[in-house]
Amino acid sequence: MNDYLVLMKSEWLITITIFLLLILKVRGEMRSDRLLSIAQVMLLIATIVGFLFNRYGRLFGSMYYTNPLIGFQKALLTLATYLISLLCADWFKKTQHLAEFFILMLTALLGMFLMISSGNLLMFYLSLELSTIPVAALANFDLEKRISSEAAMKMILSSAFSSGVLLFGISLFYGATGTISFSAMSNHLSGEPLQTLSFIFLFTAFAFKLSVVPFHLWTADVYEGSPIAVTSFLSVVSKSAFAFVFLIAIYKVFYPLEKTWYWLLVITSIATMVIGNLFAIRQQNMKRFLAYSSIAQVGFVLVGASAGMSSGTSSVVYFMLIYTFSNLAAFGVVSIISERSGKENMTDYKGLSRSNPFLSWVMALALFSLAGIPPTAGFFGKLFLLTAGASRENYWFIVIATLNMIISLYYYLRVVRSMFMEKNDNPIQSVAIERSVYFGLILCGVGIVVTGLFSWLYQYIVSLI
Amino acid sequence: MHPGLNHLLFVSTSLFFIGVYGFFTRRNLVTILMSVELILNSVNLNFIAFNKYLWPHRLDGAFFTVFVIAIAAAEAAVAIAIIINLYRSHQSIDVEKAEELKY
Amino acid sequence: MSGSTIIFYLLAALTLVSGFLAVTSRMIFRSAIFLLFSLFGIAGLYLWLQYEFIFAVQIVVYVGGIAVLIIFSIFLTQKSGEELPSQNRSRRILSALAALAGMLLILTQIYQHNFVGSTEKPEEVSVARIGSQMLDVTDQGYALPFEVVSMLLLAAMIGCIVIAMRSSDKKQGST
Amino acid sequence: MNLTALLVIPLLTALTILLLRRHHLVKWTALIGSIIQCLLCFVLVAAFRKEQITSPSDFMYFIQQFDWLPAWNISYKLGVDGISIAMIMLTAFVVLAGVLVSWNIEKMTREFYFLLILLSLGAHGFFLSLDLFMQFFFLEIAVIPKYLLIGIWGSGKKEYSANKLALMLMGGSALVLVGILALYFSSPDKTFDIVRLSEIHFSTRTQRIFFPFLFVGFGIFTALFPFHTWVPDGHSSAPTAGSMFLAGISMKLGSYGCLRVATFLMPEAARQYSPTIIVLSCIAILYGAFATMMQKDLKYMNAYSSISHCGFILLGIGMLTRTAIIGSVMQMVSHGLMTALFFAVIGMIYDRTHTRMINEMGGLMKMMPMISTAFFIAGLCSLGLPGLSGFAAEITVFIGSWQRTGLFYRTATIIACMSIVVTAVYILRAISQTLMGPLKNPAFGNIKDANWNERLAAVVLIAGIVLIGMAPYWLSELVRGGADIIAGRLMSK
Amino acid sequence: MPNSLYIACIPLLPLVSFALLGLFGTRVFKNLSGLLATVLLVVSTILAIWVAYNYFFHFGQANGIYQRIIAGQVTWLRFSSELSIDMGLMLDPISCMMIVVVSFISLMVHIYSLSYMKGEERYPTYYAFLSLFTFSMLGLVLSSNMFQIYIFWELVGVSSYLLIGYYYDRPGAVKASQKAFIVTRFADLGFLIGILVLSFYSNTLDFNTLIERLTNPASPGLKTALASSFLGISAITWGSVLVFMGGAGKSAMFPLHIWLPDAMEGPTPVSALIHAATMVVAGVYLVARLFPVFSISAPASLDLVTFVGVLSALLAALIACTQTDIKRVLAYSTMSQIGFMMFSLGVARHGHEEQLGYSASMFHLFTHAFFKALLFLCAGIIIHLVHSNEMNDMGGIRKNLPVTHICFLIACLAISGIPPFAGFFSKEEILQASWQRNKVVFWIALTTSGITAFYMFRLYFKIFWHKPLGHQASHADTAEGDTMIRLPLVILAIGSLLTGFIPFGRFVSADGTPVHTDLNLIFSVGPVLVGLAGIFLARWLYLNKNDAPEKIKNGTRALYTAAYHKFYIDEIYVFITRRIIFNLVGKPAAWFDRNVVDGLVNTTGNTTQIVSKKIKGLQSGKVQEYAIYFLLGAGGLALLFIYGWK
Repeated sequence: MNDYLVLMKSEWLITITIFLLLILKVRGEMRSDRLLSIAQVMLLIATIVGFLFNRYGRLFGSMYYTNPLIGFQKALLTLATYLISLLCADWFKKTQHLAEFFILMLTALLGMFLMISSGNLLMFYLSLELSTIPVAALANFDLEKRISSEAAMKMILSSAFSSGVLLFGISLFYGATGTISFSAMSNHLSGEPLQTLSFIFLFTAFAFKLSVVPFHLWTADVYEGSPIAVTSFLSVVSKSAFAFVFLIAIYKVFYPLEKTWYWLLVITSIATMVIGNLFAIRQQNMKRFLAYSSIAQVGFVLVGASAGMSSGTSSVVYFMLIYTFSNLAAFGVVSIISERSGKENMTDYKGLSRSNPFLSWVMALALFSLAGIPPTAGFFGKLFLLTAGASRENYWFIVIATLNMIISLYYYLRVVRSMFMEKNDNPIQSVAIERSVYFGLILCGVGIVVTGLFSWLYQYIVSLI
Repeated sequence: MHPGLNHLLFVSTSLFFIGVYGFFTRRNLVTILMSVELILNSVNLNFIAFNKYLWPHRLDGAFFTVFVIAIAAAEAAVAIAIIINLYRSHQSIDVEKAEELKY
Repeated sequence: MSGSTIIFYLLAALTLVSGFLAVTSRMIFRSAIFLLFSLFGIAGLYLWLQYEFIFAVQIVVYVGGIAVLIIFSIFLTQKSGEELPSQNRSRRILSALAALAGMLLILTQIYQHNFVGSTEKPEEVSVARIGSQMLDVTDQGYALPFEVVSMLLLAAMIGCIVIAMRSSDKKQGST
Repeated sequence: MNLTALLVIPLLTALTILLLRRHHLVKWTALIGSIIQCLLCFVLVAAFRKEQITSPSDFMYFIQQFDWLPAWNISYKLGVDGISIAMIMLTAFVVLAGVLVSWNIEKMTREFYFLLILLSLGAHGFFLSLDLFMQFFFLEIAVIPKYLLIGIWGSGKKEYSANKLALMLMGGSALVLVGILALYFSSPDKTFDIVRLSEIHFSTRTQRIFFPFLFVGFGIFTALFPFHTWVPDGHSSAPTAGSMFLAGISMKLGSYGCLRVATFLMPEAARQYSPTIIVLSCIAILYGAFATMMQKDLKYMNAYSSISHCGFILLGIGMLTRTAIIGSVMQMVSHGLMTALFFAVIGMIYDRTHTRMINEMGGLMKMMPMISTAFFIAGLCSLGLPGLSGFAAEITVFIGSWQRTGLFYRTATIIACMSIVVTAVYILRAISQTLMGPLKNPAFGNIKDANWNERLAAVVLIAGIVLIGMAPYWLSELVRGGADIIAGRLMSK
Repeated sequence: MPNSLYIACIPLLPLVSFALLGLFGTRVFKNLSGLLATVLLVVSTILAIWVAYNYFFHFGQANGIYQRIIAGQVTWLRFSSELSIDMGLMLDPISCMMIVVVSFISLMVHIYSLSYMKGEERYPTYYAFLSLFTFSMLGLVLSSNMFQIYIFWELVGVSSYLLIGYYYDRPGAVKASQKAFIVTRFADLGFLIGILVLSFYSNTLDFNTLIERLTNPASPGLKTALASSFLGISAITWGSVLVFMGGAGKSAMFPLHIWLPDAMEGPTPVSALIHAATMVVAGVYLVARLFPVFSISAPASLDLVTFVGVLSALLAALIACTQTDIKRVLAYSTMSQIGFMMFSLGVARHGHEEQLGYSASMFHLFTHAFFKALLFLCAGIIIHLVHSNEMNDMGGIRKNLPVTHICFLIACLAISGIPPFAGFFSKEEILQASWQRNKVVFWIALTTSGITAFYMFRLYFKIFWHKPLGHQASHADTAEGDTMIRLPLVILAIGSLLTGFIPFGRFVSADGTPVHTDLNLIFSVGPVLVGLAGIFLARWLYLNKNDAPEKIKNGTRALYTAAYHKFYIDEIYVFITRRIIFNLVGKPAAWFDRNVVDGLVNTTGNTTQIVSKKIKGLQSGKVQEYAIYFLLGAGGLALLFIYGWK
């Protein structure tokens, strides 16, 4: 029984939080900032606890299993959610449905926990839906905005379609192998065409969630239309969780199909980087811009993932951690600006460095990290991905990836340029930054700088594998 | 010829692509949702068929079906809520009317 | 041709034809009804395969729940009797081609594949057994998925409430 | 001597600057930091000479090593030889001068100095590190501050230039990265350590494929033809200190990399590609010089002349003889100092006249003899006047190049030599049109000569130029040891 | 042998004065600058004379042969174990002769300038540059190393540049300085490559070793150098010719002479020092320095030297006849005289019998320094008086400038080769040497010396006689100034009178052994007569104003016009530089860079943008299309991996 408590500690904490919020909500009249701080505190606790006492274990007849790395990843996801709860405080305070929002978001988080711990396809599918459907509802939480419901609609339909394809793939797998358990399945994989087919169907589900080209098309629309907290959640937490599961899937379950997935990764990764970059180049809306940038980032993640077990896992997990800090910092700034001034366009950011130097520098730092510029952590993250990818000695692939890095630098610099170098007759006024937001941004900034330079973190991840 | 696995698979696959076709071509959001239901049903049929004909020693397929049905219900509920909300803001549930987000 | 074969073909035909009509009919209400038929057809197939429990779930959840929900939402959002606008032709052709191609691909793969089933003794399918497995936490138990689904349903419910029941004091309309 | 100190000083300076609020404190911090760094460099030279006596044939001196990322075999490894010491000295000098020249920056002073010192940190780190990964890290550190310096404090079409510079340099470093990774994975024990890598003989195929990556990648930093177009735009748009840094140090990062990484680690490929390198650098030398002749903007002129001068560096590397390599390193130092001085002077002139167009000036010598003298010295150094550093460096390259026998190499050397005439043409043209002749614009009649800070900056750089020019012996002997090892490896197989 | 420190002081003292004046001149020394420089130079000169005296009479000889002595050497830059630039002091007959000439003439100019340049705004700078020049020139002549000579060669060039452009606000001066530098730089390119060639085969840069290795037929370097050829010419000849190119540039030999007349834009004392007496003979000195290599290993290159020398002498003389700017006339005459020195070297050969030309050339160099410097210094005084360089603005000023007049006359007689003036002796030897070797050269030389006499006296008569003094100056005016100005004139005039009697051949010869130069009176009759003829022709034409010159001018229209326009050589150069280098090379290069290379970079960027715009339709906003892409993507990948990826 102790196992159920310790191994599932993250899940328990999140569930408790969900129900706590639910009860508080049902009992009524609690001020939303109180609710928010409760949620923040609970998330902080969950984060801290998440990093501790991680060990191996299987529960529910191997449907659930965990190990230190999985525990670590869960803690990272919680951390990201915690950061979101800090950074988007402006928006949270405005919304009427704060408790519901957190309930849904935490449910999705719970879904992700279960997903990365899942031991068979059923659990995987269920938790995938658990992590998707609430988010689709969340996307609609800007109830007054047309684009919010459009985004939610696009998301739920796309994901329904995607899960249809996924299910079809799972059913074929089931037919071909007679099992839905991961550990049993890998013994049955032989690379027959039907298995390849079903693997590709399965892959599309990951690809869809990770926004891999050509399964990415929902991403930008949903990111743009959703409330910024949801966008952050989708682009950071959800992506990170799915990337992680994807790694487990290809390394542990589908390892026999290595030849297939390697080339699948190469192809889709190139497509993703190229298309993501090409679209990002011409975006004006910051959220949309970050959406495409995150698509392109996924391309790089796939480069790292193509490496294989040890270096692939470590580099991807490490990168996702850095990506969390960087992307959240960027989204945090966008969120403040958009909540306070209603402006989301890149042209509005012109001259931002004059009126809001702090925000501008945080933004610049975040973008540099996303672009992979030292000494920010993004440099290390990206470099390890590329190094891992290069371990296959397939260098033209790396060349393409690095070329794409340059394109991506171009558009990240575009933002920096408008903030620092261009003049604006009607600049965004100096905005007041809330304490929690400030704290969140500082946390992200420190994360961006420190994660890279201090190597023990990476070493720690390596040691977990 | 007694119908076997292949027949059932034919039915399910056809149903799947009928759903897909519907998903691609219907303009009304509710009908798109209906297509999704068809897709999910076809998958369920697959599971049951495989369970029955190939792997009857365990009930994995059947359980999968049960859970898929449950998920489908939840998904449909959320989808319909979103559709209704969309209807409120757009005064229409034509999918082509909700194309503000693009490029 | 045995009776069971005939029943199978009838059920299959019902499922496919009404499914096809459900996605092509221009009248939305009819569409919904065809969907219902198609779902019935599927349920029938479950019964034909002797999965009574699944049959029951299918009838309860789909026919009793989802279909009603859909019809309900049609009432909410549509004036009945109105013809649905049709999708442009090129899209229809493209979709049909894509769907056909996909079907061809999958069917080819399925038929080329040599399915090898298990030779073990089949497990009996009784409601009691399903019930006990559902709440079991051991190797064959499905307690965790069960809990997951319940969480999901809870979340879906909350989500639906927030989204669909927009507080009435707010001005309706678009921004 | 603990080499980490050379990194700690700029780092501390940068961090201190970040914490300070008052502008003049920032300036003084930067100045003091760079002076300390300069002094430290002298200490380093002294220690090096002493060490060299006791163990004359070491590859690297004062090696320091800690594990940084054991998972990838990445270590924090520092070490110097004569070549890197020369480059470090150069960096310290140019940064000191740059800090002095920028004394009057009003806009975002703190950020400006922070970035400037960050740049110097990058350069120092690059020259010090013996681990390819670390080197790459520092190489990239030096890119973005440049972008910001140009974009925020620059002039002209600064956004375009800044972008172009950042993208092209990142492109270069992307190629470098691929090359480095290839070396890493081709090495039997998966190492980034230059010392270890230099003991490995890579297969011919590996060398042939990846040498261009490294060489072109670093070459972009050094304005290798035809990847040089960032140079004119970048230099001309940058603020004075930025241009000084760009031309003075940043371009040397590339050439140092070409030498230390590309050529040294892949000697076989270097021999194979030597004709290509030579052709490209000859084109750069002459073509750059001719293009310079037609420039109307002083900064453009100097930028193009940098292309031409950096051609000598690459030519020296491409010729692969020991003397040529020594010459090439000397040219790095010399060009660094000279071009920094040039840009500093151009900046001073611009501050006073608010124009950089050559044809709008004239007769400025009367108003500002001090600045004019500095201009003269920079110009004369540029055209290779004996007694100033340019001459010794170029001559060494020529002599070294001439040691490669064969019509092709001879022709290349002669072509390179021809540039001394063209250089004379454009330098004299610039001098005569800006400084000499009658005063063209009466508004320039009451401009003032250099301030104390400008004067000091010029003196620092001129001291370097004259010191090397008068006694090139110590510089050539300083780098000889390192060059010997590189050349030995090039000749060995 | 004197302590090498003393020898080193000869060039270093001017360097000290340059450094002092350059750093503190305008602040500290101001009007004392001249005095400081002069005093230091006096010491230097005394040292030089003392060293030279000691060399010639005490320690220079071993077994009756003058040796090349390295008095001191410091490594300046090392290329390899063999090749290094060593800064050294080499004493041999010609370097000893040169240090005397340079320091002495320089001293004269220093003294002259004390009052001549007084009141100039940049007086300290002037002396600083002058000191720099003196240092460089002394360093040049004392060089023991091939590269050392190149280094000082360049320094001399730059100090010449600085001094020509001394009046930097005069556009003409600026242009001239630029031209001088660039043309000589072009020549130095040849010199540099020549050094590379020679040093490669000899594997040394040291003069002694180099000459030894490249003249000894047994040495491997020479063998390979002779064996390897390019365009059918042996490497050693190429090397020599290229080195000569450098010399020709500095010595203003055809066709690299175009800078010299323009260089007269500089202050007149500078012209006297640099562009008449010392720097311009550096080319001759260079050839003399490497004479063994030229004559033993690459005799063909000496033929080139002869040819260029003769041609320059003749052309310059012809041009000089038509010029009206007195400094330009003097400049062309300088060029012509250097031509004499050059071909004299060219007709000489290493070896006891045939080395007369060598000694003659050096002798002429020596004497020429005196009378040409004198001419220029006189011209300076004249110009001060008339405030013009134009011959036509002058006339009849002998009353105003009595001392100058006498001095000028002496110098003219010297240059015309009239005994017993110095020029007579040296020119006589040259003619003798060429007579011995090549009759064609002799006849041309003879003609040229006649023309020389003619244009010099044309100058003399037009300045001092010809017509009464114009309105520029009244009779009472005298510009001769104080003793400081007159003193150098007198000293130099005495020099022009007496130096001819030095038995030069005894001291200076190609191989160090004395050369006996019997003054062959019978042989001398012809040249002297020719000279006198020239003088009388000039007297006939220019003593008084008449229309004879006009008639002659019209009679020889084509030749006159061509000569007047300096045979259009300047125009050819302008054509080449402007049209070809600037328009056909420079502009296209700049254009190519901005449009093609840069254009490619920009195109890459733009293409990306365009592609990005083109594919935006992919994201149409229609969720169903997204699903179609989804299915197609999945299907495509499936097909690829099932059928395409075996």
